[in-house]
Amino acid sequence: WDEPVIFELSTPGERGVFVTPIEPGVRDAVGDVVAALPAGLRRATPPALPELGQMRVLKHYLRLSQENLGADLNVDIGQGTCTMKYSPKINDQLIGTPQLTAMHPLQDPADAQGVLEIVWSLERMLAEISGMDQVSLHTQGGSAAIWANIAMIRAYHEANGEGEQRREVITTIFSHPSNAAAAKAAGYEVITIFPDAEGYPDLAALKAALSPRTAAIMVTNPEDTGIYNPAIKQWVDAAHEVGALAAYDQANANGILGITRARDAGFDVCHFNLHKTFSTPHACGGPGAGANAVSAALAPFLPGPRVVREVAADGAVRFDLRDTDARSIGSVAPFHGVIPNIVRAYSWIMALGAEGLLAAAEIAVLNNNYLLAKVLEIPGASAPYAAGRRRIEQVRYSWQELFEDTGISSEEIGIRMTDFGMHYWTSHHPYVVPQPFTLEPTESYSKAEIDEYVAVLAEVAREARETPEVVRTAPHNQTVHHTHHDDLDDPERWAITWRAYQRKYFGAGTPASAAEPAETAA
Amino acid sequence: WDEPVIFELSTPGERGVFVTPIEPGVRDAVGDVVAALPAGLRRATPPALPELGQMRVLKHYLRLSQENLGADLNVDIGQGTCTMKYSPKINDQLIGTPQLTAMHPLQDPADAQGVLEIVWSLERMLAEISGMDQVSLHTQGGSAAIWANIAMIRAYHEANGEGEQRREVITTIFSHPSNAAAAKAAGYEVITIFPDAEGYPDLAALKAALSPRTAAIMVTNPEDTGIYNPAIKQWVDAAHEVGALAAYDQANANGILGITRARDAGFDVCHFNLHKTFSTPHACGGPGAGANAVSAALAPFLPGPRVVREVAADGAVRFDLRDTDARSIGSVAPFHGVIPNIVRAYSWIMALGAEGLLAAAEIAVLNNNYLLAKVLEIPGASAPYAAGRRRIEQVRYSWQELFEDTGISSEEIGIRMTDFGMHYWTSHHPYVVPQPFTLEPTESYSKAEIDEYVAVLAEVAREARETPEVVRTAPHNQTVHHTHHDDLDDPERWAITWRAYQRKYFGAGTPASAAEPAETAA
Amino acid sequence: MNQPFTHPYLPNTAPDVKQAMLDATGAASVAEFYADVPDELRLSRPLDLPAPFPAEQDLARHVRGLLAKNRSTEDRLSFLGHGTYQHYVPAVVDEVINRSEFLTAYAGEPYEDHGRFQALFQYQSLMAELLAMDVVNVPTYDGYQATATGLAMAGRITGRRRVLVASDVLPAKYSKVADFVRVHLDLEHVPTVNGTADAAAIAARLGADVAAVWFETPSATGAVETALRAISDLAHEAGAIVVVGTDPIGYGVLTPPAEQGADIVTGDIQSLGLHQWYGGAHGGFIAVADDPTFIMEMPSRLFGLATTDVPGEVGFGDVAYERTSFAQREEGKEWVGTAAALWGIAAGVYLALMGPQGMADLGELLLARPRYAQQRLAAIPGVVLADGALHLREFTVNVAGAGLTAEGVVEALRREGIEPGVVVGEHTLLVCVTELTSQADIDRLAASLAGLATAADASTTPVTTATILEEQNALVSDAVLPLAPELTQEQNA
Amino acid sequence: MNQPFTHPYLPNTAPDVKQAMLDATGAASVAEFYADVPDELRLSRPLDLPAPFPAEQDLARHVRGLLAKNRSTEDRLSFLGHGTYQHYVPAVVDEVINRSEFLTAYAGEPYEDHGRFQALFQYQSLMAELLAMDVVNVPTYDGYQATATGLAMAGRITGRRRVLVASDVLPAKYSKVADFVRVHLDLEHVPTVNGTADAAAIAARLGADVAAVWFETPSATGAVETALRAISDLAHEAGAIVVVGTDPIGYGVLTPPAEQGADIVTGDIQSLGLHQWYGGAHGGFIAVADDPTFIMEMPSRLFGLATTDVPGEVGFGDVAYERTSFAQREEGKEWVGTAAALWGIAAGVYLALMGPQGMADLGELLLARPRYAQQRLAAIPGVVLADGALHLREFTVNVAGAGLTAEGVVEALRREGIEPGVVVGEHTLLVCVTELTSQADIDRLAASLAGLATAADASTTPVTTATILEEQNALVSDAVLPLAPELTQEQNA
Repeated sequence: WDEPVIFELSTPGERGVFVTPIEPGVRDAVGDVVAALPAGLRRATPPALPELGQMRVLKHYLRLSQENLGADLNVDIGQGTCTMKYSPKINDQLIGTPQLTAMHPLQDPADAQGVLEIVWSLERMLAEISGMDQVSLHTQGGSAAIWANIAMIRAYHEANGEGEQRREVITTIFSHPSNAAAAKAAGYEVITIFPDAEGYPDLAALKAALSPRTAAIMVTNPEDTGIYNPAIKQWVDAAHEVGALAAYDQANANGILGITRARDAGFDVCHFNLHKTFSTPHACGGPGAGANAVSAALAPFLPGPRVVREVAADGAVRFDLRDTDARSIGSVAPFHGVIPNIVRAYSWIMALGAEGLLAAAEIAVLNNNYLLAKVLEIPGASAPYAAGRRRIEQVRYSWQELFEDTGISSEEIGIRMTDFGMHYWTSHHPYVVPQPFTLEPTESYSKAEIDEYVAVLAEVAREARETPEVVRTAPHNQTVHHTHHDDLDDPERWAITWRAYQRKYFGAGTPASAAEPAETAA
Repeated sequence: WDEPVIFELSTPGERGVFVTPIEPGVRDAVGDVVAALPAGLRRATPPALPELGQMRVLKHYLRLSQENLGADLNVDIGQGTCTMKYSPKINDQLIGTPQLTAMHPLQDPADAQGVLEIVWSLERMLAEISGMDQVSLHTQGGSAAIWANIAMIRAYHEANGEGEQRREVITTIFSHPSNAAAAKAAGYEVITIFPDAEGYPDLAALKAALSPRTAAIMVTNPEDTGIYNPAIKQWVDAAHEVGALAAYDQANANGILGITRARDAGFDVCHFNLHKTFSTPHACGGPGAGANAVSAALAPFLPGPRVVREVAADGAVRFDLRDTDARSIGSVAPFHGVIPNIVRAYSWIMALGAEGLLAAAEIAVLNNNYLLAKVLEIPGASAPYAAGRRRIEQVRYSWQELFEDTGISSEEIGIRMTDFGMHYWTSHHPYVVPQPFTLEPTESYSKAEIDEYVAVLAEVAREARETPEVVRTAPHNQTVHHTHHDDLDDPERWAITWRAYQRKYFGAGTPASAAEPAETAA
Repeated sequence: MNQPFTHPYLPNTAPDVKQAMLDATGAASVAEFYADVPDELRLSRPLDLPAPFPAEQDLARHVRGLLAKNRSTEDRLSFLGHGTYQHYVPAVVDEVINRSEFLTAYAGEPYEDHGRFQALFQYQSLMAELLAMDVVNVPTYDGYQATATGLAMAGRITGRRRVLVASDVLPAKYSKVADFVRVHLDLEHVPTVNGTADAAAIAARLGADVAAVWFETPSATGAVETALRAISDLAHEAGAIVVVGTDPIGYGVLTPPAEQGADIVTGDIQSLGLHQWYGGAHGGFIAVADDPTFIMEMPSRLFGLATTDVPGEVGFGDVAYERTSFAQREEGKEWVGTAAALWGIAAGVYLALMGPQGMADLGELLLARPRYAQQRLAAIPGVVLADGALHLREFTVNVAGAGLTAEGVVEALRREGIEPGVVVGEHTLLVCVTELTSQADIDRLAASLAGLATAADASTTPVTTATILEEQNALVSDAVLPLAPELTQEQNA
Repeated sequence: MNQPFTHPYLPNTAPDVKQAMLDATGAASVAEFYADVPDELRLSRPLDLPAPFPAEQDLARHVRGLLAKNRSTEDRLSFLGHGTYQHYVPAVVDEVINRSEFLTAYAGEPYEDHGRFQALFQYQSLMAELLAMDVVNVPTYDGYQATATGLAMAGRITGRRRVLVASDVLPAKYSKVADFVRVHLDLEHVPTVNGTADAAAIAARLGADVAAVWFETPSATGAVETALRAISDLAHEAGAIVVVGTDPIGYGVLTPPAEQGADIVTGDIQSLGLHQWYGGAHGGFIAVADDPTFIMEMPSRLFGLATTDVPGEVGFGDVAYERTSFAQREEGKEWVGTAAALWGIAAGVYLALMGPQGMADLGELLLARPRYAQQRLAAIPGVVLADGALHLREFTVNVAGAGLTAEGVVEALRREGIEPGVVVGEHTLLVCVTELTSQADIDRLAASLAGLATAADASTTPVTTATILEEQNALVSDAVLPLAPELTQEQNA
């Protein structure tokens, strides 16, 4: 499809959907409420939204959808760190009922027993999976959960009178950048530890950085390299020794479900991404869902409201909502979290059980190590760090050798991959590994699919050596062609909305007829 | 996508979905029921169905879906006679409730009041739209409804003792071929009337064909040419004069809703296609839904069971099911018809009302005449018959002139159209019009979309003159390439199933590894 | 309602566009386009239809309000079968058939609608494996039509008229088939014995004028025909064709008819991934060997695999299109039209998900749980099984001995939220048990029925075994069916 | 359960494949891959989780059984708002966001995920028209976060700490914002007068240390701020930034804040095409002018339009990516991560369907029906409106004069299947009326409440106007909210 921007499809007078009419009885009683608006409060000109018939709106967005490559359609292992696993369709079907979609969060809890039971049960299951005591499901994504982690840590130290003293947070370079960013947003100084010569998190460097000023360590494990930190308990112990808390980013938990648990390593707080490990769909970038799990010591600081289970004298079970006390960090989001994803994650766990979660982890790790063996057979590809060791659920690879040989970058390879219907993520903060690419096959892809993905990687690497122009000028087979992204970093030329584009490129109010900038850019 | 046939994706041991286990209590009570099967009744070798994980099955079919061009995605006006209108998404959403999907047809009618009311109401609305007395919604498609028409006509004449005498059915060449075919299947001789010099149905020819042997005339109006037969009442009157019945194929009713009605022209029986005129989706070729509407005289012959509305003494309304009497043609299909489509059609009418149906018809006719004007501007295109007259809702055009100039056939043009994301139907039984193409824009497409379609037609016509090889070697931009359809008419080479393909091309049981036929084709 | 009238479904009601289009045609008004419609045929008033709901939210509220009056088999405990069955539909099936691309496409060509051709070719192929036959059609309307056409094919191939009906047939199906073929064929029902075909009686009636022997397995009572091979051999000796009507749900464990001598195997696919839809979701299949004699008599479309210009690539298209009424009008075989393609895609997805092991597991369950239900119900004093046949999914019980009528049982149990089965005789109830009917559900039915039997105990006269057997034998010809009384009439015709 | 363990979600549990893959890695067993996990950290037992439902039909029955315990706002007559609203969601919105391609994609690139970039660029653009601002972000989590970030931006831009809170704020939102910004900003609530901002009091508190004046419009009580322009001018004179939290649902008829002086407009998109989802479907927007000073302080992704190698074609990509935490870690602006993209697509589809006329019609309705409800409720003896402000969609009533408490009203009306509103004071109820609340629904509420008032009449002491006004003014600081008591604590901090 060569589908225009929706504003270009507008025809005056077309309607997409009607609003129900105001009843004559209401109109008679209230008069013309718009005319009666106070001066200046009635909008002078209608918003310049497009006008389209319903079928054309549908067609437009269906075509756009076909220009998108969901995990349901491709072998989505090129988006390492993202755990692109299968989101079972039955879970989407189950949540579609009005008994969930049409629930208001302030209804009588007696009318919400089903959803409350699911929230409560998922909290308990995640407590068991992490070894922690209490769980909150309020946040909408992993980074929001990281924020909740640091907000609780901050409140904890303040409650202990150490708020002013502990002003530093320590993380590692292969932990998700939001750990550093959220700590900064919460007012902390951030110290970043780099790996040792072997590629493992550097325990000595950590110990050197720790001090009574340390509020917390915030680390991912396994890191985005797929390397499990064998000294993780020593890390936690070292933090505890200086009175700091240990926060565990479990975004990469997919390979260790049922194998090892956060609390067993001594962590005080951790979070999961339900949209990674627990299969809820990624939705083009959210909503995801975060789960914060904490030890008993941190439980009073959890956000509220809390779902509680009460057993009456006659054995009747009832779920209710309870406010938190003054130590809580309060509200981190509206109401109770991303309910559709909470029900999906609950359903996913209930489809697998303990044995199934363990199998999922083991197959994810098997797939990853199988993939590792295959990728290392491609000339020019390597897996830096921890040479010869196994990895958990993903590997950060490098095309450095291929780049040196051919000048073709990892980003160019990624763009060329799209021509084969494959997704390959080119954003790998931080760029510590040169020419990086990160693959995470999860448990969802068959051997045949993994083989197919590797075959395409190998083919593009071959092209890089034999016909580099083909790679360099990609994409060749997409709905859009090579895009001039340098426009997007220039305030004079960037266009973040259609109206800004019209104004900057064509002069305000002039309709678009070509994509060349006007001489008189505002 | 270059998606294999699903059998090629099989991996032994993979599972797509589990069946619920048989309870231990059941197993204990009944023993091994499979082992206990009588000799010869236990299947010796399992069916060779493929074995795939759930996500791979989903991915396979989603990819196939993207290789299909639904009306939701294209400007589907090239499928003339098919009335490819918008099927509102709200209607799909409304029917998805278990209150409809999980209803069994033999439940207590008291538990089925909603669905019965909808069936009854739709029957009444279609009675009003056609002017007829009674309606049945039992059939699954237009041709099945045609069968019901002729079955009722047959029963009617038999009930009147004229079954043996009336052995002929008269139709026109531009009526749908199923009228001829169903009449033949019902045991009748079929007489086909060709148009007069002007392209109108030939009344004189009809009168010559009518006789006491005539059981019925079965005609479409407007015909597939888009021409409304101005003498339609005279046709019906002439039939009645010889004691024959008049059956009206209203597949092409979309342009005359609220304008003129079957009964007003004297017809005894007619049918609608709910999947054409009343917006239910075409579903790759069904299920559609047929509606048979009849005069009071034919009502006793309608298929059963019938939905009835009863008003109790206290005014309470109740819907119930009633068996038909001995004159009925009996059952024509299981139970009550294609319920999902009945509810969709009901919803569509209720979204529009009388004013909306009339507007739909008028806009469909406006669109068609606008399109006609545009198409006739393309050199090489013509609209045979009824020169200079307006058409109703579609037009059968001809590329004869272009063909004579260039040697490019209508079929080749159609295949080339697909490269532009446009659908264009190449099957136009009967091939009376040379190099035919039939366009029906319905009321659903905007002027801009119609303009776009015509622009592509004009472009391909230009290519036919200037770069005919491009047209002749199309498709150039599809997921599959020029296919050797001559294989499909050769019993030695046709392969109607994967197992037959394996046997014929590779020898039984040998897995496929190439698409060349084996020397030893069975 | 709104002036000028506009609507979200009708983009060109937008006044400016409408006028521009009129101008382009040179017409002053839309009325000009209707010049060929005589004034006397014009409707001079608005259609008399209910006031509409142009706002989608109002429409939704209206229709949801109507449907909310229904109580489904999720609200009731249902043992109803009799042609429409309650099976589990995996979510992936619904996901696929609700894709806009499949739902709203129609008669596309092999190129831009490659997906439809492949999906339906795969449906044919998957069914072919289940049925162990080489040729399966693109679905026709339903199992009724499939069997009717299968018999008509047998008539055309043999040039004979007589059809021996060997099994008990659903009355409505019998009605449809009888009216469909009666110009060409004469149906003769051969009464069943103990639920299944009477081999001796059939042998006695076979002759050179018999076009076909028609089996239903499972039959209208859920009985599996066990003598199919033996009777097929006899039929073939007489030059007759064996036509089977079946539900393919059991062939993960049961030997398919093709391996027992059947020539034309027909049936319904509703069980394979389609919801019940109040009986509104059926599709029919016709399967034959890869033999042009049979194939050329099939009216339906047949999608075939073909090579393309690219080596190794496969494409699809219509096999032997010239058979069809599209090509031949009345000279084609019956007719072909919009039928049930999407349901075929659904059945294909279902079989792909189930795989051989899923179909084996399900087949076993559909033997085991009904057997358990038979045991539980027959343990109730006065309740007996109506026959001793092997049953898949459905069976009949006679409640006369408990002093009950079938109608009475239904009426009483409906008050408890149970649909105990379909009344198929004064004292006979057809009970259906699927993977959605748990052991606990069966136990609940048994307990409720036992309660009724006890209640009825004191006040009734005993019923002899003779009356029970009599009713059983009369099952088909005297069926007391709520919705299909045509049977008597048709069978006597 | 099954031995060896296999599962439909785990294709490589198929035993032969699993072994082949192990062989390819040279590992004897999966355990080898965990060599780096110390034994002391290994879980030596299975996880203690409930028994699962591996068969999809059993899982579906289990989860549906749980959800069937819910009674939704389709089963109850709901006047609940307070941050989550009951609006009609057109079917096309759900169709689009449930497309597998959108639902299951993630962080795709501008090429293979062109559709996502365009859909979100369009969302930004459609919101921009509604808000009359040139820059809108890819959605952040929710309106709480959006406003918190908007205030933090104002702090970073001005280098000041004081924030004047001009309007009544939802307590939970206040809690979130306060905890989020407290390291950087000090919030000061300026009590409202008659439901809206007290211009004089704000003017008195403005100074060179004020980073921002924060408005909510509609406010926590549904009051529309009418003096935004005047106070904005004052704020700007003091060098402060005007930050607005809003719900954009009314801007088909109401003047958007940007045209009244707002610099940073933030809010929630749940009203624009998202179901209520028990409060689980929110997304936040931040809108600013096309000014790098503001844009470079935004943490979220911003999708922009760009030219491509093909003349006339437009492509998309990230604007000023180097701002973000993805690029800069702790040196970025706050952080960016998975937030609410799909909800943004939904809101875009919603606005495209509604168009200018739909939004105008809806805006009018959301003024008219609540006004009608105010009239009906205020006509009940003893029930008074808590303020005289202009209200959109929500308003508060005080029931003290009728001898009732707000909790008492809720408790009594729930017994009739009505959720009459949210308790926001001992005698104050927040009532929400939308396009899904018909005149008849409002009449029903009024009748029920009138019935209660009558019942209470005899047994209560009269309440003076003074107490009513007192409660009204205490609405925010003393809120008796069932779920968000943090407010008091935070505001007093």
